[in-house]
Amino acid sequence: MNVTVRYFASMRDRMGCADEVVSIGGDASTVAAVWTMVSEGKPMPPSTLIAVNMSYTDAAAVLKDGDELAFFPPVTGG
Amino acid sequence: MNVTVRYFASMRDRMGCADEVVSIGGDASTVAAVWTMVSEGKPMPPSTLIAVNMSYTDAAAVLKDGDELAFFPPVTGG
Amino acid sequence: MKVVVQESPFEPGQMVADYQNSLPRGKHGGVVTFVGTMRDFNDGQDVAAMRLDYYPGMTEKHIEQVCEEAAQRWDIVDSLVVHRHGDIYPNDAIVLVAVWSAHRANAFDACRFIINYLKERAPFWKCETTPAGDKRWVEHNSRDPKAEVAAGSAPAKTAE
Amino acid sequence: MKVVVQESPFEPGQMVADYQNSLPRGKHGGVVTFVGTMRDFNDGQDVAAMRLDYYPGMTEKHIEQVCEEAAQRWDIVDSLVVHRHGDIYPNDAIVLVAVWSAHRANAFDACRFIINYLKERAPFWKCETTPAGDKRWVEHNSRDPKAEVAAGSAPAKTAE
Repeated sequence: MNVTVRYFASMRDRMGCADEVVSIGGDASTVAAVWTMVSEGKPMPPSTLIAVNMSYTDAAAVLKDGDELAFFPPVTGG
Repeated sequence: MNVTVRYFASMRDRMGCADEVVSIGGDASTVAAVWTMVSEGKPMPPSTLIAVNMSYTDAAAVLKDGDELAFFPPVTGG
Repeated sequence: MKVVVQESPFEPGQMVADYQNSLPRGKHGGVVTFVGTMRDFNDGQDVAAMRLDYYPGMTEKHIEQVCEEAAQRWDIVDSLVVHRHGDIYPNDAIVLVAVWSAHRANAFDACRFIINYLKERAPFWKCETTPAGDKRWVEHNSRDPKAEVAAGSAPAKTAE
Repeated sequence: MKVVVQESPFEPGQMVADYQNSLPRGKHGGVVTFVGTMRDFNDGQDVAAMRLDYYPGMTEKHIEQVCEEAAQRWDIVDSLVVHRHGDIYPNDAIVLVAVWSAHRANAFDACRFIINYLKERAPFWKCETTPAGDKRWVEHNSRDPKAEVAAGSAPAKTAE
């Protein structure tokens, strides 16, 4: 299955790209497993926020084919 | 001594004038005494507000020559 | 700090923008404003027009006192109050309260304090005209349930 | 209810007046607004300019959710949020929150709720540029000490 992964703000600087498509064997994967793939095993920075299909979730969330996953630092709008 | 008495809003309608100068024998008088004079002994309407020289006060306040006394109903600005 | 009581209609956004242009630039983080607008109904009855009487001198003095008290209680940059008197029609702005501060919590608290105490203390009286032409004095303002009751600072009530 | 995220500068008073003209006339008693303005300093350092990134789609969705939640909690007539993205300079308006209601207490509460939760939930990120040209990401927003901590409604923190 394929998942689009998006990075914002300092997470984009850290990962070196704005987004990428990740191919995963099998029908399901967790956010944590995708993070391990894209980060090559580095720990997730503390207070990273996670969204799947534009809703906030956590690293245990299960992904399905076609999902849009995003990693970003605490928000600073307003 | 002379005191200027001012009336506002429904109090002005009730008293039939916007202001009047009241002459009082002696050097001091209370707000309550002036009310009795100007109202010809009628009771003061409940929740009447009183100001002397544009500061809120009460019926026991003592007046001096030249003071500006005002009687008016609860305020409804804003 | 600026307090204006005026007869002519005003555009609240323009008043805020003009006053803000007179403030040091880039120092405040935000502004909270309240604008009270004339409704076309009150206490279940239609209202066609309104006359707002005031006590020249005492009214401005009490609004200024409320603004000064707000500036003592909260860390704010500046405040502006504009209030109409005279003839007012539905949808007209009656009152504008604007408070600038570095941190928004202070501006929210101070703006709410100023409008609540202005409504309690500043001598204004509304006389409404119904569509049929009947006039009636508005007897009391609605209260903000979160307004503090500050002993000694509200207008003295003359208990009969 | 209207939520706009736009790159171009805006005049808050004009946005409020234009939106208010689209509302039923004479029905609301007042409007409370908050306008957040770019300061020329932050955390003790001078700031010359700022870039505001956002997550198109997710940002608007979360602001709309906050406005809907406010409309469920308080009896309000309508709300408007305008938020900039892109390049911003000192004294520019960054965000406008306006809430109309029949009774002012509801507009104050709802406006404060919307700006507090927008700052907690809506995906925006500020990147500041110092006068020397250095860029730095702002790491966190200041909090309103009166903001409620709503369990389950704030963004999930991924404790690592």
